[in-house]
Amino acid sequence: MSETRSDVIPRAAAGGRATSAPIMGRAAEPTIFELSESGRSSYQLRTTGIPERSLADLIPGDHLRPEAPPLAEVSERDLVAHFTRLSARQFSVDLGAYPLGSCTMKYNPKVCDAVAGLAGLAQVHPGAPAHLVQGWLEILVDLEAALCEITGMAAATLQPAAGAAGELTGLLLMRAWHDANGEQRRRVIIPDSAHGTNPASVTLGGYEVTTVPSDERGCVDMAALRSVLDTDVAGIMLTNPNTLGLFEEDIAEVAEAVHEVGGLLYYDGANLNAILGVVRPGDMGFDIVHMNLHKTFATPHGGGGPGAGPVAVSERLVDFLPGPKPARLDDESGDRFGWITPPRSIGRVHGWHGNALVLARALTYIEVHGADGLRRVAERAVLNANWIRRRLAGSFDVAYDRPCMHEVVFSASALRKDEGIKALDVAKRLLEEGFHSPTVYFPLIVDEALMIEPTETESPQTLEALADALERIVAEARSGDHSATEAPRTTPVRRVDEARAARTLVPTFDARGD
Amino acid sequence: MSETRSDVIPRAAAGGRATSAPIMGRAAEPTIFELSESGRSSYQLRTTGIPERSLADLIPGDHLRPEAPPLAEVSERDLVAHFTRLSARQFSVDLGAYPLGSCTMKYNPKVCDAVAGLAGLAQVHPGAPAHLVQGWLEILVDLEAALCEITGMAAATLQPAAGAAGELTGLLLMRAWHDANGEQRRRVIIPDSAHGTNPASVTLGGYEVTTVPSDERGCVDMAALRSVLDTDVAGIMLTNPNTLGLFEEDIAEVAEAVHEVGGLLYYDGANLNAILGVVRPGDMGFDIVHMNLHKTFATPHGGGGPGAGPVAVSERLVDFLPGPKPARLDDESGDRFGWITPPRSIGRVHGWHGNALVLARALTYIEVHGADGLRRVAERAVLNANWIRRRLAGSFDVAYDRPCMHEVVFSASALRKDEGIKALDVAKRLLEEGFHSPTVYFPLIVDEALMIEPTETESPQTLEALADALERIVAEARSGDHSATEAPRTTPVRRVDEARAARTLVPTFDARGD
Amino acid sequence: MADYLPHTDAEVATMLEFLGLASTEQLFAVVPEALKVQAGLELAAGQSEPDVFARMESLAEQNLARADRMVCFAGGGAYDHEVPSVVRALGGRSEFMTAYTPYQPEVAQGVLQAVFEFQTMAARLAGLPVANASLYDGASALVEGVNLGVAASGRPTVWVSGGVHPHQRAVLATFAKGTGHELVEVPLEDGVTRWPSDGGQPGVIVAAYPNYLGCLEDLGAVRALADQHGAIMVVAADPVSAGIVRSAGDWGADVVVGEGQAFGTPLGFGGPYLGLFACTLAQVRRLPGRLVGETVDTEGTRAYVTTLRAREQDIRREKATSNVCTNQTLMAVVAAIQLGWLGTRGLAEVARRCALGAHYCHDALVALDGVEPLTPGASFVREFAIRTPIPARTASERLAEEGFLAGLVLADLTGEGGDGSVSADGAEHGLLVAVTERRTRTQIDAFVGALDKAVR
Amino acid sequence: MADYLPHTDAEVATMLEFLGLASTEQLFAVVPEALKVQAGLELAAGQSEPDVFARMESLAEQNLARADRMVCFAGGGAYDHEVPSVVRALGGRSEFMTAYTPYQPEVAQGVLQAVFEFQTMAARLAGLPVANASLYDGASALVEGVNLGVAASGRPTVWVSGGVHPHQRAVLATFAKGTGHELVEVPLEDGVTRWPSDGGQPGVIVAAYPNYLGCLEDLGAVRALADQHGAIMVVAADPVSAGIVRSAGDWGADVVVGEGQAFGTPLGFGGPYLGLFACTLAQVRRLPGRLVGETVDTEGTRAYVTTLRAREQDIRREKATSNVCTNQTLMAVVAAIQLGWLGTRGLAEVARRCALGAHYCHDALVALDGVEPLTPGASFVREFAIRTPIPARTASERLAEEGFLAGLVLADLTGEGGDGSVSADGAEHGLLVAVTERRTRTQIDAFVGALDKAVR
Ligand SMILES: Cc1ncc(COP(=O)(O)O)c(C=O)c1O
Ligand SMILES: Cc1ncc(COP(=O)(O)O)c(C=O)c1O
Repeated sequence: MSETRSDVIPRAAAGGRATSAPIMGRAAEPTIFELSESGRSSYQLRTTGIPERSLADLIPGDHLRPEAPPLAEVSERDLVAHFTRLSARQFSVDLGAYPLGSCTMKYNPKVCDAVAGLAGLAQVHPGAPAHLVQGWLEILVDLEAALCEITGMAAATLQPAAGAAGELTGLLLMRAWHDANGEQRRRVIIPDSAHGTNPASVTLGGYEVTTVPSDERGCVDMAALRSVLDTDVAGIMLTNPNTLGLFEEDIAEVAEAVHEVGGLLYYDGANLNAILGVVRPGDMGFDIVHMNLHKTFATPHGGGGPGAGPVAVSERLVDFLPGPKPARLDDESGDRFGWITPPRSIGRVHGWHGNALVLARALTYIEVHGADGLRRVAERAVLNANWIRRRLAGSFDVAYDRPCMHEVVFSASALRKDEGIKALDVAKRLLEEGFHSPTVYFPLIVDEALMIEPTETESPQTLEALADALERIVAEARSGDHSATEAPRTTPVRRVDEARAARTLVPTFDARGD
Repeated sequence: MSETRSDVIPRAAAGGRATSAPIMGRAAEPTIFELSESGRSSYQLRTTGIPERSLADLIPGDHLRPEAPPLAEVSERDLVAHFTRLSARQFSVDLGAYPLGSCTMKYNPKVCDAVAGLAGLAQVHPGAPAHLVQGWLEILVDLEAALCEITGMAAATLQPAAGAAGELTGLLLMRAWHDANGEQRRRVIIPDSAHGTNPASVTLGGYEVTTVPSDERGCVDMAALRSVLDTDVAGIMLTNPNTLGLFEEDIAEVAEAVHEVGGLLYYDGANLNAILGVVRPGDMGFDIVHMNLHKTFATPHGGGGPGAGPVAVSERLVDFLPGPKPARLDDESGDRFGWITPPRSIGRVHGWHGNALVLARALTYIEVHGADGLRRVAERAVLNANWIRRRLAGSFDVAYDRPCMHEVVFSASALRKDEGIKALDVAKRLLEEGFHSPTVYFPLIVDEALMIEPTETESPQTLEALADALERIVAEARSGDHSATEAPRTTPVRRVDEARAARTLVPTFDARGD
Repeated sequence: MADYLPHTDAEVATMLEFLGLASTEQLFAVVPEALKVQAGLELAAGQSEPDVFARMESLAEQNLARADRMVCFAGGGAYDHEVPSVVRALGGRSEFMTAYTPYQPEVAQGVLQAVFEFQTMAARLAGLPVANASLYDGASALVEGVNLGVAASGRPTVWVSGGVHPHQRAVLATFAKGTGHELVEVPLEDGVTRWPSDGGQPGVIVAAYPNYLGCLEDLGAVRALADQHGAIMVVAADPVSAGIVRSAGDWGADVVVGEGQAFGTPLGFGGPYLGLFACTLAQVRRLPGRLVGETVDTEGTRAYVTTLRAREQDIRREKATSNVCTNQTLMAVVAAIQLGWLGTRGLAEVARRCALGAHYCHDALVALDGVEPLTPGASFVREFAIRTPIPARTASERLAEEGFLAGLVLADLTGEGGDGSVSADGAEHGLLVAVTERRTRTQIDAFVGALDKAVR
Repeated sequence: MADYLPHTDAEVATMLEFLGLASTEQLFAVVPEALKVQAGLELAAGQSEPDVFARMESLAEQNLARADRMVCFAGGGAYDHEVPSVVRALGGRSEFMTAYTPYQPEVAQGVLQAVFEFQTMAARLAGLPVANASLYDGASALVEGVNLGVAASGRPTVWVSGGVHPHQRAVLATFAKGTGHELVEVPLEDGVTRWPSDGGQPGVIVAAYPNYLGCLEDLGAVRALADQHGAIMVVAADPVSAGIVRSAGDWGADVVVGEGQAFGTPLGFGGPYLGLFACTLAQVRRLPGRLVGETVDTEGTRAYVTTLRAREQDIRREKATSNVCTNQTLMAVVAAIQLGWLGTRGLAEVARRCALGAHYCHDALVALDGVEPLTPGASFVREFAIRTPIPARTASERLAEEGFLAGLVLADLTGEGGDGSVSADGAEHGLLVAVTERRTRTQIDAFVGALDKAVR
């Protein structure tokens, strides 16, 4: 063979070889930098007819870089193959159930993508004058109104780009409120079950975190709460249903107690999907509410974002909302919609108007469902979670033995104690059964937590199969087969060495040792 | 566990379970009928406001069916998951190299999809009057002109929906020509290397096939050809380069000989990509040319179609072309484009105007490449094929030991004789190496044929990897490792039992035994 | 200079060197010099993608007959049905778009299974046990159906109802010149076929259901006629109407063909569309085109594969049942997705809404002064023909100015003189109006109002 | 009544029965009756998808400021760059769209590797060794950069150039109310920052490169100033300009932030965009947001995983480096694809074309009677400001009628009174004009002509 061997032996990797596509094999996919070959290219730009000039005539030499920044040089064919293969190495809701508790991985209607793709929405410059963007303003105004009705609040800002951004916005609203009242409060109360973004946001809001424990029913411990409440408390952040999937029944009492010391109530809306059309944060006594549109209103998560985290507030906080805000104008003669800035606005929290295309998706979702459909969403989400809870009660401990809302937290601690099979092993083993893993080790207060949120878009058949799979995993472990510790065995890569990644940090291709 | 067991045990399969997605597992995907659950649905229709009436008032009872025809009843979520998983079980050019000889699986630029998706093209009714479809007519007229220039012909019909339809159209043109000359010829000559559609089309064209053998150089045997040429011969169908990837050098002589007896020359353009801008069928002496736009001009194959098979003809056949035909009008005042029917048209060969959206893609491809780019396509296609040919000359016998054009035919007959490893085994084994298999057992005249068409869009690195893989397979077999007969082992299903499929025909879900 | 070629100049040089060639030109040494293109093709030089795309966009803008901008009452074999985003998203997945014919079933289960599901759905709608993997369009399916019928009956005489779409009859006539089939066109009377009581012995009888004028024909009579002559009964059936009317198979057809565009494929100026083909088990070995069957792999796992390949051209060559190779697989996959989306109730509901809308529109139109039904007394589902007091072409032009794609002018389909389906007067004054489930009452009322004005 | 819920009524009943519940209402038994929504939400009832889509389409039609219909010279942080079909097709793949944060790396190598590649590209453009997996937008990246700088320097005083985009300065100010950072705005003179020679001791110094008026600032001076004060140097850099100008990292920045919208993300009325964040290795443990690192699986196969998680809120809670959880991963994936498409030469060529176009446009505009450069003498790449003889808002309105999105009126960005970047007069008469590689000479000539008319 060697005599016919060419010396074309390539530096670059073979872009047309598909051993990394799971339909073909289990090899690693080369990086785009390894596929790169100097001199190759994909880009094509339009003909402009603009006269050529030397860059050196336009830009002073000390600013010009001597060489183009190195990226990768690949053909369009290899670009397509590379990213198509990468996509084939990625699980997604569109492939199957994704019962990640707290994250709400439901089916996202494709019509929302089509809306977000309309040129009349996607091609609009955010700095254009209001009279040229009346359609967009109407969408934003309508969405604000719908979100206020859903949450029982008076007005909202659509600027925050995700839940955590909404939290921080809410805390700054809290601060502005107290400032306006001439009060300097220093603490914000958070239950120990809270999502990590809550305490992190509190810090960025300039407050100190006071943690209150959960009681044996998984809810805020009222006595403990009362013991930390005083006039130094700016407010409390709650999720309801909380991150254990449990409804805080004493919410009215909590609200009263917090309000009594002059504090405000903040609602972390990550779990709003459980109560759509059933009960509203405003009616529970909350003053500030953020919503994760990417969870409740099914705008796809995009592998970790984008999201949108609008914040709605009660009447007394309306004047503090970020601005400028889209608004319906009374002015009969001119534009129907324009921008206003609330009189005591805390200012901008986003470079423009928020994640507008995500907002348009959410409005579409809301309008298709309507009042009736949103209520059904909550009903089915809660029905599915309770079904799973009951069905798996014999296999895992439920962290709290009471009906749940839209998600349920199990504990694998007995399994760990008896068989050495951890929540993580169960999670990895479940991948082999064709399901994404539940959330593990959250909330932190449950030992070996496995948090399942089936969501309303999964069918009873899927729930049954999921429950069967989990039962099978437990039974297998209990029968002495501990191979779950080696799972997953059917995925493109086996269990990934996270410790090594942190120990020997390789955050870019250029940091690679070899 | 059983005491908590519900009786929800579903009849339908679990739509959210992804064991069949290759990223998760290797299970079979249930059919949509198995995912179906009575009462479930996806469809949403617009509100029309049209008054309700009973169907029985509108349509006589003997026409009405008592029950809706059973399809499947699935949620949109399950629909998406099902077809997304099916897509994950499908190899495609976008995943990797697809060196199927004769089929020309090159990279298809995404811009062509975007063009075909333009509402101003995709949403146009084919029966609309000409003045409302001037853009479409211009596209078709421009494409016809470009195809004529590329092939060296005078005019073309864009109606045929694929290559085979083009062939039959061409044969009917041949017939119409002879008819017009008052001649009744009965035979069409085809080389033994021809694609199966050629003889099949000849039969449907009402002719008898006369096969001429190839000579030892893989080309039409001139002596044999002359021996069958007489005035009963309506014409000859040739592919050039032929299906062995070889250029018929004697083409001028062939043309002269056929023309001498009053026959016409038909060019099967499936291999046109090899000669773009290099040599034209018209200049070689052909009278009729079909093109497979889905091969040469990169309109994606769609898993087996759609394609488009325009037929171009020389001056003397112009009047016979199918009609109506889009045409530029001289009429200065009115529309710029309209429809004309050639005076002696053979009639329609398509329900409308051909596969219009495929035609628009092809024009886009042609305009991006231009004269210079199309020539480069041919150059690189031929360069790649010859490189592979030379590189693998030590591993397989080349069927014909001379430079090839855009594809090369190897023979695994030695491997079969020595090691029992057939072309089919090599093909299946190659899947494990991350490449789609070449065409096997075609052309029929080569024993254990392996026909590789790398196409111009694969890089030298990919060719090298492909060649390495094939060398490895041969070396493995030669070393006594015959496990290729068990290949493929990394694909969603293992080798498929084709015999059983034919023996126990199950052409629909309803024909299933179980 | 634009292309999609990966090779760098250095790579081309190295490859040529490996081949012992001094230049690219030498790759074509085998091509006789005299035949070569000398000065390059007379085509414009390559333009960049965005430039070409801009031109295509501007051409697209010049098409006014867009169903998204004009209100579409045009049908005649191509219909403006709902295609939801979900069907477009799934059908557009590149694995389906950029695959070839599933020659290696181990890596083509996606397309194979989707086609198997399509075949099942197509067969159920046809009311027959087998359907193939698609043909080019309704016209090509009809041609293949007739070819099968002639082969099965052994007799080349084909009686074709004048209710078969004129374009399909035209295509049939074109191809009959090759096959030598003798086509006998049987005229309509009041919109339905007047079958001859005697004369000749057809091997094949072809009817349409509903026919192209929208009228439901008596297929029972066709079956009886076929039985009488020992002929194969071929029906060109509308698969959407099959949501509410009896399937052609149920009426006794041996072969059911049809146009499947309505199932998720855009109007697209006439293509690519989807040829539907179903037949009885008795004819399965004469089936044209591809067929997917279920089987197992070596480990017993359920799998799909193209089967009965011995019918096909690549194996049987001149003796094949058909010359079709490339077909319309992607459209078949899309149809499976669209029918999956519609589901049992959805298809029936679409057909029902078409019928409601069409009758609502029909009744309002024929109530107009001077407007008459062209086929009085005939039953219809989604489409019907009216007679306008002025030439239909004029009416259509005026309606276009009001934003309506009025329907199809019969003369455009049959020629000015009419044919076995309509008279010369019917052709000139006939307008074929289709109403799909996408048409609202507001649109129909506006259309009727506009037509009223247009015909004065 | 429209939804996407699979459950049939029978299934709901069986499930309720399994739970021992008599009705759906009982699922919410735990919710106090008094709090419950009594008569249902006051929202319209559900409408079908096609109805809602039609409404959204009509709203979209009401947006006139579309870059596909008006010629866009607007920039100011959001640019009309080329996004080819191939990038849209790949970025739209549902595996990328509908995945969550890659918590299970074994089935998330697609997103993880794409983000790893994005990080590499972002770091190279910044001229720094580490980049994170994205933040919300340029503004949020800036806020996080300042937070890092304060934490690293231990000093809360932040000098912010008036050349930082006014919206970003506004966001900085909003969040500073929580963090207590003391922001000192340093005004511009003739378009570049006039850094104070003394006064106070900043922990962080923030500059923009080019600044929002398009001017290239002397970053060498900023580095010197930062060294003088022992401050962290944060630069908000335009990543497109980085195709031809020196990277901010090369100038010595400790942290480089930026808006990545230009890399494949549509204008989208301002979001979702892409926050870029890169820093030195010294600061990596203070990095906000997610970071993907390379590692291996148990079999030694190369694999990717989110790493240094101990910085993040879900583990460190109130001590986290940032509160960011959901970020803009999809945009980061799209940016990797777009930058892969552009490649080394493509990005440089885009930047070069921007510079050619912007200078061509600038020279023609300032040659007009009464039109003047707003920042004479400053160097620019893609964007520049002019002074129009009439109020810029009026000019912009008139140009809109001619089909041009004229650019941004400075008063709209800074407020009527101007700010540290422009005077009140500059705000009123200032027009910020951006020219991307998509603008042709014909368009620019027409724009210049139209502006000439508009300002008379
Ligand atoms: C309970 C809870 N709160 C807050 C958040 C933060 O929202 P985001 O990720 O949109 O910033 C999450 C997200 O997982 C959450 O589950
Ligand atoms: C040489 C040759 N001729 C004709 C054809 C038929 O073309 P089509 O499949 O478009 O009908 C093919 C297709 O594979 C071919 O390779």
